[in-house]
Amino acid sequence: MDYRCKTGMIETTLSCTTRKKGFSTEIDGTPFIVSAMPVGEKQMHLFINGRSRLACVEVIEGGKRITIDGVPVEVLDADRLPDTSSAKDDMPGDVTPPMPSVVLAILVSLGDQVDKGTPLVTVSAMKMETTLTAPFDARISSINTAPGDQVMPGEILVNLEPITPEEEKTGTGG
Amino acid sequence: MDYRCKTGMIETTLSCTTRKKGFSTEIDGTPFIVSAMPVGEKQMHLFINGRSRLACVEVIEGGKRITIDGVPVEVLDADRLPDTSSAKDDMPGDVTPPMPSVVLAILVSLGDQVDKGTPLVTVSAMKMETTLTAPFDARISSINTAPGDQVMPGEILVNLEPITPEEEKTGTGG
Amino acid sequence: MTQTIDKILIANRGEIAVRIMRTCREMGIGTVAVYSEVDRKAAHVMMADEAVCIGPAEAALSYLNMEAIIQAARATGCGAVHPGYGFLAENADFSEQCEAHGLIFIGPSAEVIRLLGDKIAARKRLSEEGLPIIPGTLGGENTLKELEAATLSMGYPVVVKAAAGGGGKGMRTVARPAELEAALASAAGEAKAAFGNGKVYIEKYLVAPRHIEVQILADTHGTVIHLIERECSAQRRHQKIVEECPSPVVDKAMREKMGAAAVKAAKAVGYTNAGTFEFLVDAEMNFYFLEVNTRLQVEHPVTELVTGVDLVREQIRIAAGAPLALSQDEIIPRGHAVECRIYAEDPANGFMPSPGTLETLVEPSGPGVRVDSGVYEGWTVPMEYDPILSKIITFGSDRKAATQRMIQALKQTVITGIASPVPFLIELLESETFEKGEVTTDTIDQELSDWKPTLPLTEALLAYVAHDLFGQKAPSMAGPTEQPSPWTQLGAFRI
Amino acid sequence: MTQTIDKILIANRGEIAVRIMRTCREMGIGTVAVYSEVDRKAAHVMMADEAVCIGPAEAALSYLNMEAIIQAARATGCGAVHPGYGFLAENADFSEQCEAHGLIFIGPSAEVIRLLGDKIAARKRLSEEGLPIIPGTLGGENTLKELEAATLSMGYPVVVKAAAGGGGKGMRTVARPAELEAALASAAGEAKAAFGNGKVYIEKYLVAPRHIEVQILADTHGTVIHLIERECSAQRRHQKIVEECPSPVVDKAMREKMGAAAVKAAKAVGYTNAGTFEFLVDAEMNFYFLEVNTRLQVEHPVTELVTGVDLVREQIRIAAGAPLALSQDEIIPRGHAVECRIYAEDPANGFMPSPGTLETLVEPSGPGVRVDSGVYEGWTVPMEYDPILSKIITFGSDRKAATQRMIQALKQTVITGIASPVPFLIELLESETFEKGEVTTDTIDQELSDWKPTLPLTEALLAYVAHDLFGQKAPSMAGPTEQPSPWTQLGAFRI
Repeated sequence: MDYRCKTGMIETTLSCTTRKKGFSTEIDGTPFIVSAMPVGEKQMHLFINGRSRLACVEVIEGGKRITIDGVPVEVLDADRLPDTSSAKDDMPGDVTPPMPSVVLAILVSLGDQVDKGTPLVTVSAMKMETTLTAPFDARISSINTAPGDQVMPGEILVNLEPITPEEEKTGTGG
Repeated sequence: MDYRCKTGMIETTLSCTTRKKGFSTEIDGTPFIVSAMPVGEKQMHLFINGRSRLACVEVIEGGKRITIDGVPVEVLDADRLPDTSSAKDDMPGDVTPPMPSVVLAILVSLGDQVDKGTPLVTVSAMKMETTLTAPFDARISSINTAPGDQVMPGEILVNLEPITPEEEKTGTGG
Repeated sequence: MTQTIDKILIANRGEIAVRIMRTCREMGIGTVAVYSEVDRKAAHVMMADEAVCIGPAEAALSYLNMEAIIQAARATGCGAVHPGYGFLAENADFSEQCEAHGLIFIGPSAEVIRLLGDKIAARKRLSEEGLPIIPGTLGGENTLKELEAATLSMGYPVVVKAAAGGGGKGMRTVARPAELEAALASAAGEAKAAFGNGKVYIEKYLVAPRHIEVQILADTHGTVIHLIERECSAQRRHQKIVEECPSPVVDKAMREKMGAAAVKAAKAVGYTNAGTFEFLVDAEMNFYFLEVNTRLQVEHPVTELVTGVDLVREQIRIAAGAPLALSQDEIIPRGHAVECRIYAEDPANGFMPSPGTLETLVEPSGPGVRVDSGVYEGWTVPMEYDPILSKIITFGSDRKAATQRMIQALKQTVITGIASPVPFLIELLESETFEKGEVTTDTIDQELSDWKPTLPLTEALLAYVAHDLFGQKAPSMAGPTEQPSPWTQLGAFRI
Repeated sequence: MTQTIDKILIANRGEIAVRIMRTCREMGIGTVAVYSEVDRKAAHVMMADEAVCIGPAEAALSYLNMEAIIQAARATGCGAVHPGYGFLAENADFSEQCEAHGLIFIGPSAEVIRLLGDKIAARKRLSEEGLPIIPGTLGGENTLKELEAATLSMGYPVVVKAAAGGGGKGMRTVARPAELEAALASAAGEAKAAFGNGKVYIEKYLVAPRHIEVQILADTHGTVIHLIERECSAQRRHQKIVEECPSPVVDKAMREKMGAAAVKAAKAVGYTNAGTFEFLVDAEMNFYFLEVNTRLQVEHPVTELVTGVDLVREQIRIAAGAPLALSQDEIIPRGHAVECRIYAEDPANGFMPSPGTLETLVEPSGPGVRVDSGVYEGWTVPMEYDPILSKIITFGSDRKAATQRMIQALKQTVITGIASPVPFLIELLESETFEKGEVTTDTIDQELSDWKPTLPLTEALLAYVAHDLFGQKAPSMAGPTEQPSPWTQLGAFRI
């Protein structure tokens, strides 16, 4: 049985042979023999090459969320994912704020040239004030908000034009 | 709305008037105003006449099991119960052992007259030995088991004939 | 002289196996669980680094199967075996077998276990070391007639006890000479089933005594210290159910006297590792030696909370040959601790075991509340073993604070699917008898044998209706939440 | 002189409200919760004996609404108000209002709160009492020019702080004179939003200092003691995240010196109830007074575990007029305690708050593990308040044991649905920097700002497949179990 899984940017294919109460497979050349038992509602107990392991498993959209030793990992079913990353634009800047916030101050003006790390906008969310900084050297190409605005997930507050164009295709996050 | 509930031998009818996020009713002449919120999967938070109360509620066959302050109570829906106590014979002796046991010794003989508290049979269950005693003054009318027997829930080990017949209809347990 | 212990096999199950593994893990020591076929999903298996199935459910074929356990320890490369309590914990042969196979047995030597494990021999030997003992038989009597004569000279009531006993098994109180023969047979039978040894002895039965015991630690360099006493008088059927540290009736002078007596006796027999000297104390505060438990006790947490010592850590250090880290002067008790044992049992029906599935399990938490648990919601308690589920232990600055904390902890607890002593324990701890520290070993069996729970009927009825009207779960936040995006990019940069 | 407190209103929410209520309940004192409309199902409401809704979600209209809170206290017949931390805890007007309405405010007098709450006045006054202070402005400077001049004389970097501050709010580090104006405005704005007071002051920024603080208790009879120090150097964005007691670098002499300085200053200003003197400590172990927190601290549990004192119990006793139960000599620290704060926040993204629904919550337990929690599985963390969920606190016989226990406790924890710092905390506590006790207030922001979790990818992939193949829940023991029948009737008597 083959599983094509995606964890973050990494895709892994596991060819698995089922055995009594378990399966065997290989990851990056290392063989694994696994036996498994569901425990309670959300937990799986595994023996991985004889090592005892407890995993909390939750079914989420497109895959499962697995927590081991306090660290959660989302493992998605690559076969059930949309073909390309159409859902999100992979550009580092083009992301959605995760929660509603209030804009407190705009610290730059249209056309300003800013260094990486320059404060751009101050917002307040969950009683905490934070300053958003430029993720790279850039020129401010537009400002789409003003102090006092309630901004929602999806809204773009400031558009930046990079100053060093060779950086355009690199980077997976600031 | 009327609820007919059974807790143990006691049947209570509650006439309830629903209110915003709650209801009002009366039990034994005492009025109650209750507001309620489900919390998590199995819990209800109540304000009962303004007192905060947390109850764990599980749906069980024929009713609900409610745990408050560490003490579980089974509340059954009297309307859903069989009309009379047909499921179980109410006689104090006529009950079912809750778990398989092994008979170790029979301490009486057929026809013996025994006082209340006299040891009758020694059994072992869950690694622990216990002696069963007579719940009232009685005569041994039959012995249906022998040492070494595996006895199961439902089996009657010893039949007793009461010596004082006026006790016949009293008692709700030993 | 000190050996390194890298990996320990825990030859036990349930809460004690989990508790031992926690300390191993904190010490960076690998853990190997053993389990029977019905315990594949037991908590101790999930807690371990590795686990080995050692046989079918029946304890004789699994948790008492020395060969399988030693084989598992060797196959997994363990350097030591911790026996916990019960099962093989006080089995001298097992200790011997472990050592013969190059495994450190975390406990006293086989010789010491053998001497103290025979309660008759131990009584005799330790009375020679100055420990006061209760009048009783010392092993010379062979016929029923001789035993009857002995009991008549000590006076009824008497108690029949298993020589290889422990945990209240193989124990019978006898009120009249006519009952002696049946009691001897019954106790011997239970003892044989429980310990594989049907030898019994007889002691005068002290009326309403207290059970007070002294925890000791002894290293392999001849140093022995005591970690003050515990009181375990709250018992049903000779089995402890509530324990506390310190005892509410032991003062400093008596503490020192009992502690010194235990330390002296331990030194005399060459005791090593952790152990407990049990005493009965009569109304005049005379104490009589009962027995030595040559292992960790169920109730060890109350001592840990009051002395600040991790007894399992010390056991492992001692087994590795390290000298004791603390001197007697450094054992300074502080505050008060209470433990309640939570068994699958029904206190309204003679504390009958109540196996089954834990349908709901909510364990208490918060300041001063410790739970040593070996189960989880959904776990089916097997019928084959001791029905202990967990222990709740509370600490407070004084006895009242610790007791109040325990009452609240018990009230937070939800255990359904099986009967539990929680409702009983709440009432016991709220009773005036407990509050005054007047519980004796007879209190529960004699005064509370007819106990039935006081049910919160009115509130339950109201909760029933409330659940019917408003219990529909609000639709859960449908679907998974989005992964949060980087905060520094809240301002959505577009290039 | 002692008053009886029968019922207390807890003017707070979340874990601290729950924690205070636990002690009240143990003391037999009734509890009244207040809650905002979004908190109807909050843990603190469920824990209380009574609860009163005091307004909508916005804190200004509920948890900061003095009138509504005092009205609730009076309507429910409370004799006292415990403010917890945050919200109105350091609001002198609230203390005054409570007293004016015949309610005991569990904290210092309004005068003391007012004096110490103005950080500028407190610095001035306490430096006169001999507390060493960091060079900075003392309130005489009014114009930007004057402030700039002052900063230049103390030397950059400097830090702008809110006079009414606390919890890291209204605080800005300034590296260059050019940034001063913006920092002043931004800090003032945040301070005004958080405390209703935009007054700020400037101090020289100590490079990589330690944050060490001294817990004190002062009764109304003039007795003041200290409960040794806590170290809280592990901070992100000037907010503590890991605390410990004692400090790994404070020796006995320094402990006594800092303790004596705090006690002297507290006496000088007529301090009563619990309080904390915060200090910054430089690399040469010089300590400088930072501020006094005139309330219970988030991190108070580490002190409780090491000293054995229940600080909330002492607060209530002091408020009732009782003299301190313990003398300075009786405060004997034992062992080591570590606390980790668990916030709804994402450490991989600048510790951004991460509100949402707790889809799964598994909290750790076991020996030496304390969890002070204000949430439960299924609870939706509101956006309106400080996103603290709970605190995990571990105790061990030494720093290493406590740290190891914390690492294991964190690894047992499951928090999903929202981001949590658990993976970050595990790595921080496992780091050599923490192990060596070398964390300063700059460590996290400067060395770990790029931290990303190390994901257990291989094991997660295997668990994914395992769950797919074997994750079908075994059919649960269908239907309810039968009520166990009476044990004494196992032998089914028929009449």
